[in-house]
Amino acid sequence: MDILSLFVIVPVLTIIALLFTKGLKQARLVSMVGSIFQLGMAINLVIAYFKERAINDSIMVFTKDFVWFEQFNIHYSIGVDGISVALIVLTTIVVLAGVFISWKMADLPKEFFISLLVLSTGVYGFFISIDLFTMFLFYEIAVIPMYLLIGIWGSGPKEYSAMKLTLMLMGASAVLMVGIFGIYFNSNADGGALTFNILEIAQVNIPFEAQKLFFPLTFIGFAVLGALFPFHTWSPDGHASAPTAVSMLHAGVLMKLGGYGVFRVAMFLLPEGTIHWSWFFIILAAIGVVYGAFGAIKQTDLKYINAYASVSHLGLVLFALLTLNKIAWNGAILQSLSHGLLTAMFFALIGMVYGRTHTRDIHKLGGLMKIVPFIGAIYVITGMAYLGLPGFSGFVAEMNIFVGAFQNPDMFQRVLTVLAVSSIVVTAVYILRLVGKIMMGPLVNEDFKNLPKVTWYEKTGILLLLIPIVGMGVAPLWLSDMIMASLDPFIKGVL
Amino acid sequence: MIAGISIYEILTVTSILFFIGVYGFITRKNLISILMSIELILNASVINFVVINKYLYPDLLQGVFFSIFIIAVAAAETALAVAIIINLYRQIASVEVKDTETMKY
Amino acid sequence: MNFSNFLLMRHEILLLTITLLLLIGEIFINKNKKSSLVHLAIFLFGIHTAIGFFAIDECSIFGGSFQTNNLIHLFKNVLNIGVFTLLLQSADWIQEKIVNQNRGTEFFILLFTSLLGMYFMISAGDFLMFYIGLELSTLPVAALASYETLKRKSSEAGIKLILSAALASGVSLFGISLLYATSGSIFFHNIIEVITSTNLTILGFILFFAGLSFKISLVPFHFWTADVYEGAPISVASYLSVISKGAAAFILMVLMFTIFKPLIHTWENIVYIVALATMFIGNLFALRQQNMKRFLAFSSIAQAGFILLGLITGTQLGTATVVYFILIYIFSNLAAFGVVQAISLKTGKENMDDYNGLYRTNPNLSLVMMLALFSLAGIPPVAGFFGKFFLFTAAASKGYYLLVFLAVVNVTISLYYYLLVVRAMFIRKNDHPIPFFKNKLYMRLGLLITVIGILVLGLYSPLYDYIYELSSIYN
Amino acid sequence: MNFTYIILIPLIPLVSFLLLGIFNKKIKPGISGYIGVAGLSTSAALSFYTAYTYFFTIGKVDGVYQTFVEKITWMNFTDTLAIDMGILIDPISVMMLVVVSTISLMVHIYSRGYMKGDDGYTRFFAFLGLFSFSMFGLVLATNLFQIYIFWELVGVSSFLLIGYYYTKSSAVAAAKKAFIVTRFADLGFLIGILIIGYYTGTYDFETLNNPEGSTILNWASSSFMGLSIITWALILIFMGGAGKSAMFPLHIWLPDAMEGPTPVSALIHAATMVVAGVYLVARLFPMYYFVEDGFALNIVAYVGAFSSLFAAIIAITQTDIKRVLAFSTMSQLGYMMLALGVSGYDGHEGVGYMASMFHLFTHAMFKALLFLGAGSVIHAVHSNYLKDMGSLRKYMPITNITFLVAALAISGVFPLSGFWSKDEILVAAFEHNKLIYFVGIFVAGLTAFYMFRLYFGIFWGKNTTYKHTPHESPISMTFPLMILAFISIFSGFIPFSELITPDKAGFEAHLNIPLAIVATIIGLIGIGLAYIFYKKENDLADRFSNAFGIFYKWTFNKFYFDEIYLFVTKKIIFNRIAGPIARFDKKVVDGTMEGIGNKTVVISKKIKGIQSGKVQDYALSFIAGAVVLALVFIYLWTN
Repeated sequence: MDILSLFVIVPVLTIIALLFTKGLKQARLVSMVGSIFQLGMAINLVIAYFKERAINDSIMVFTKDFVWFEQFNIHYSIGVDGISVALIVLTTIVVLAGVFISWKMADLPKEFFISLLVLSTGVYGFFISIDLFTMFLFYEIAVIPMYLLIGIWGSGPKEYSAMKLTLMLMGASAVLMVGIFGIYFNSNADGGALTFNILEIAQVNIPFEAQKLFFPLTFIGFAVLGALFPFHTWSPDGHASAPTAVSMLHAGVLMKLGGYGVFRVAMFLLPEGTIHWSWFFIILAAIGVVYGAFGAIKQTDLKYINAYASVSHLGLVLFALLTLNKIAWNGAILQSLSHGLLTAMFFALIGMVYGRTHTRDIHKLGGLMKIVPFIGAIYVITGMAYLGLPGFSGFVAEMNIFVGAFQNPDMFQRVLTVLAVSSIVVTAVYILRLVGKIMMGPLVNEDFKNLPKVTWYEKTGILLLLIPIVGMGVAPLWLSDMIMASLDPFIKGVL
Repeated sequence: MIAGISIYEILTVTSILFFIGVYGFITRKNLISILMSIELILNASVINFVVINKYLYPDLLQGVFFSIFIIAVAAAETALAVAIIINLYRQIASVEVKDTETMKY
Repeated sequence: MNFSNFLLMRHEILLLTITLLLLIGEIFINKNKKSSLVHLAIFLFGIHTAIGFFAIDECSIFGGSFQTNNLIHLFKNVLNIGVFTLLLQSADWIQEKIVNQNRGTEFFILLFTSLLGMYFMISAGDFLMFYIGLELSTLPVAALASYETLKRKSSEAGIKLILSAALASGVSLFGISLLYATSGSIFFHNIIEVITSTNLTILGFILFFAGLSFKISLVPFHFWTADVYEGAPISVASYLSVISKGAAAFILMVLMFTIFKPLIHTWENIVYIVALATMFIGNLFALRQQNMKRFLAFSSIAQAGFILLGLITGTQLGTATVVYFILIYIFSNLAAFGVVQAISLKTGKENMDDYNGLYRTNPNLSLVMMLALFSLAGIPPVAGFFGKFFLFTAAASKGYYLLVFLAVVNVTISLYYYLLVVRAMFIRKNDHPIPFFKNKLYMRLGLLITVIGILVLGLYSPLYDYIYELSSIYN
Repeated sequence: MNFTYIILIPLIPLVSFLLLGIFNKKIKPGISGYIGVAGLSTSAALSFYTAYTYFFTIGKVDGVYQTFVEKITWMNFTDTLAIDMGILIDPISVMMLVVVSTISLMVHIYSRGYMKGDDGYTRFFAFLGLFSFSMFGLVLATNLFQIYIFWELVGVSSFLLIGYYYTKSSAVAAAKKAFIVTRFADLGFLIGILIIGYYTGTYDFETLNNPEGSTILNWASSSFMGLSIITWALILIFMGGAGKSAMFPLHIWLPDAMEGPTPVSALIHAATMVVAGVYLVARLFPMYYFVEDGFALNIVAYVGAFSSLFAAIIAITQTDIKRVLAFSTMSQLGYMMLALGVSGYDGHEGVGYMASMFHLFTHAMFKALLFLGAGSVIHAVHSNYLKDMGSLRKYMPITNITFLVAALAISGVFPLSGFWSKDEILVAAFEHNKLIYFVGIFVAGLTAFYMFRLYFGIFWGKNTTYKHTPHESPISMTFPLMILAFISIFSGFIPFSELITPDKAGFEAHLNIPLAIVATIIGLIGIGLAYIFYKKENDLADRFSNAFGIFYKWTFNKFYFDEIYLFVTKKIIFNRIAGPIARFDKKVVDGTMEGIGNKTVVISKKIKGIQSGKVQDYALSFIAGAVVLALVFIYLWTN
């Protein structure tokens, strides 16, 4: 069995195993084992990747290809490069952390974990696919469980949020689908056969007219999942209503599909379209960065704050991608990883706070540091990492983005870059406001005096996320090299 | 072949017949008379077949046979329709089309 | 022609025999044993279905008025499987509700007769055969629609169906007569040679098209659908929505790809318009339906609109995708109707609100329903996704990107109301949920078949390749 | 010469930080104190050793002090552009090592007494460790990005330490303010770095500062709005420095920062972190000096001068002793900036630079001393306010003496350290820019005045009656005081001009007698005035302040700068920007999406009438449909 397909098979097997479990204890045990196994596979994958990369300099390694629908030239064809490897590792970490965080899932635990794993299956599949069809397939597999996850286990206006999220993402995939068709039916521009295979299409020079037409469709189709302004409104509501683990997976992993898809499909396959349109979308992205940050300032619900922060940070990813610069791209990927971990961490913490105090309104919270110092300390650390403090992942990513974005002497882009850079101050504002409000200051509510201690599984989940955050921040070299090495094929197209 | 009458007149008549039938179908209040209008529509096409066969392609009798079949089927149709109408009548003691509107929207 | 040629009509003959057997049984078996006839009917039809799979060589007999080829043969098998599943699903209903009225056998007889009509319709070689098949398939269903004689709605449904059907066949007959006038023959193979795009043929075609659209329930010829589905017994609604719709769509496609090919520049536009109208109207109406049967009715209208996307191409690709989609659609819709059937049989409840909290009491049923709905909505990895994706691919292959886009927008809308049901079953709480109940063997079997179909049809690609290869004849 | 061991100087505090941070609860307070002190003393020892070896063992090689660099690549941008981590050894960094380690060690020792019994004792030492680590890293940075990284880290440790009493909302607010203001300044710093990185292709100090290097020679190559782009970069970078060093108008955080424990104020907000800005400018001095004929450098000078004056004036009226010291710090920092601003490069020209570093050194010592003294006073009387103090000399003699020493030093009284450094600064100013010189001399007077106002206010003045009689602080607190006092007295005799000059060559400094005399006289006048006003309890001061009236009021309220900032943040940012955006998001952006959905449903409700249930309507639409299609495709849409 090849190393990549395992990432689809193992979750599926876990799901099947889950079908036969009874009650919470078995369910969480099974899913924990499964997720740990996935993490192991991911680590193994990284090692194997470096080994393979040393001897193999093709764009994708570990490629496997099985014909699926011959008539359409649809293949189940998989492969990874540094980018996807990094994102897969991220996914495994977040999934495992999510399992730990939802250790006490009371209502329909079995179904919960199944949906969670279905989601992760979709994500893995998406990251390993190099065939547009399977990519799209896995994309939708990843999106649809969100409906149930939010709807059943969510809180607040969950039905509304779930429906909104699902419909907006599916609407996006409507646009995306047309884009994919456009690419597909132009993939024979050089007289070859029609194909969905990304690597093959990348060799084809799709006519400029087609690129101009289909780039926006493809881009928007994916970017909606990346919370591109003004299509981001699904995410705050979705996050706010979703249960903790789901918010973690969603903001931490699922939203990364957007950026990844934009990069891997829209920009990689339609380079001329990218150049032609980048000026427009980069404006949207830059707006998103600042807009999200300011939006976060005013919110009072912890999850909303974080959701808007995500809009801002993922806006940074799209922004970086559209600056069409290698360093910035590297930064974009790093940012995806870093934001994935950080925001997952944040949601985990919010979940822990909410689980204890039963409120997410920052005006009702305060002085928790004294009561639950662990949460407090981690909260501060995460906040600091989030606002790009050196020594944590966020800084590395942002610096790459800014330095990269600045490499383009074009005045217009400079201005946007400065705009984007200025968001770090705003970030500082809302993060400190948040931390100062809920963790520090006098204790606002006497009932908080005896909140339950932090449990081992919560700690495990948190540490799982914290370690890579610090790791990335302290020693970014190997990671950024791994990604950098994979960026060259993209460069060829765009620059 | 009727002397002095070209196919056009007849086709005109049948078309008129057809639309009379349609008009009847749309305006009648009574289910039975709607059935009758349907007969008109069918007959319009029956005549069509016969005439076309006779005027245009007299060597084969496809049209004629077709029309015979139509008549037969129409009979069956009517019978069935009437049966259903009677069944309805048993329940609501009416054959008014306006009484068949409980299901809508 | 010698006797062996008759064996080429094996399907038809067998089915007729079964029907006659049942008639005889109806006469001779005494009242309190009638329920055994149900088992017999299902058993016989099962055998018939099985036999259907034996290969049959392409032919055209009776001077070309009856023809068959592998694709048609395949499609008949598809219909068989569909009907068989349908029988399994409706068996309990008949056992419990109908047999005691001593009308159990009629159901099968009428159903089989109608199916026989379908056979003749899809393998018709001339308009006469086609017409007879059409009527033969329609009239028994009208009888079935008003089958629950004690229910007013049922009778209303019957009347609406028969009247609209009669009108439709009248109109299409008029169209056929015009085509006859232009081409001088009612035989397809003759018409193909002479037909050209003149006003009269176009008019004829449009009237004919309207007649068939009625059966496929395309907008604006669809109005009967919802009312009839609501009034008729669920099995009948299910039959209408899958079997008769599928067959009609199939034959429409065949005729358009063969004899009306010269008119393609006209009908592709017609199909374009009608497809959009159908999708939008169907979805918009489905949005706010409470009654599950009406809901499924409008959803099936929308689905018909999607079918047209494949139909618009007029190519081998189009043929293959359409057949493939119909196949998947049959299973998905049967599953949905099956669940509705089961629930309404046990509890008599047919409204969406009654489904609130269903998952917590009847998880399996809800899961089947969810699969079915996802398949209808086109969510991977269930079959519906593949069906839709390929249909859209077909449309896109002709460059109808806008149409595809609007279609996918419609998919999104449809997803909304499918999710409403999912929401009711999984998310909503209910003080008085439908209590847990266990289905009888037949129903379980029926649902199982559909589930297998939904799960396998998409992922198992050789099937599609096979269909594609068969459909080479229509391009 | 191998300096790799220097890496230990920052790492040891880091280790102690991690140790104390992670096992926060497990470690007994006493132990953690010892861990911190032990760690820091090691670092300090190493620093002294380094200083000794650097200046005296190695000394000058053909007339100049060498620069030693050891670095590793931390992250690659392009094959040329990369972030390195490493250590850079040259006169100023070594000097800073000494300063930081000395003060930090003193503060560590002091804190063991001062923080005794505080339940966050361990946490406190952990943070101190973190700070020391970051500060050392900053000092040793080899390139702009490294210095930025540690710049941020000192920022955050300052945030943590200011907010040390995190249950006090005022402390939290102050911490937030400090962090955000400096962060805002760092925005400029970062953009400056980006510009430099792009236009020079390197972040390396060596390359950038090389007077013959491409950066300095081709500064004119690209310009933006009339100025060289490099000048812009330098100005932006100075913005960062100004933020950290509390230059006007980014000074507002410093007074509030006094919410932190007093040792922290001594360490971070008097001696070390706040001078980072000065250090940064000094670090890039060649660029500032050469690029566009020191345009940026002039800005530095004027900003510095103004800040020092501004702060000195405010300091006069403050009643919270720590705030007085805070403004004094700001004023002195302005002094240093000013000195840098008026400095030249070669030989004796570089006196300003030298003086600035000199003053940095001496000021660190006596300002830390002042703070620690104030700390021990506060420790004794449990209040920050002058009104609660008076005639403390009876109760706490050591504090009294040391404080007096420091006060004299800062007032520039011969022969204490402050005298020498300040004198050099004035010399430099006098030689370059008379205006600035006068400002400087005036500020010197003010300094002397408010310092002794403070001194008399605390240790003499009215005979306050205390609830529980104050007593001298424990040895652990007084010992550092004495050490620092010692240094403050004698460090003036260190031959800085030999050691630290822009060209690293050193020169023969000679005392400029007339200027020195002027300065001393001014200082004495200040002291004298203070003596008259505050030595004995009298109402002269009040009458004066009443005489000044409105001006006094403005000064007392620090010219309402906090209010202005508050207005900007609260009214503008929050209500005028964030609020509308939030509403826009809900109403417009989200509204559109909502609208699409709702419209669909509305339409579906509107059109439900079509399905009328009348079989005849159905028939009508059926026929109509057929006919319309027919008409359309026969007559209109023919092809």
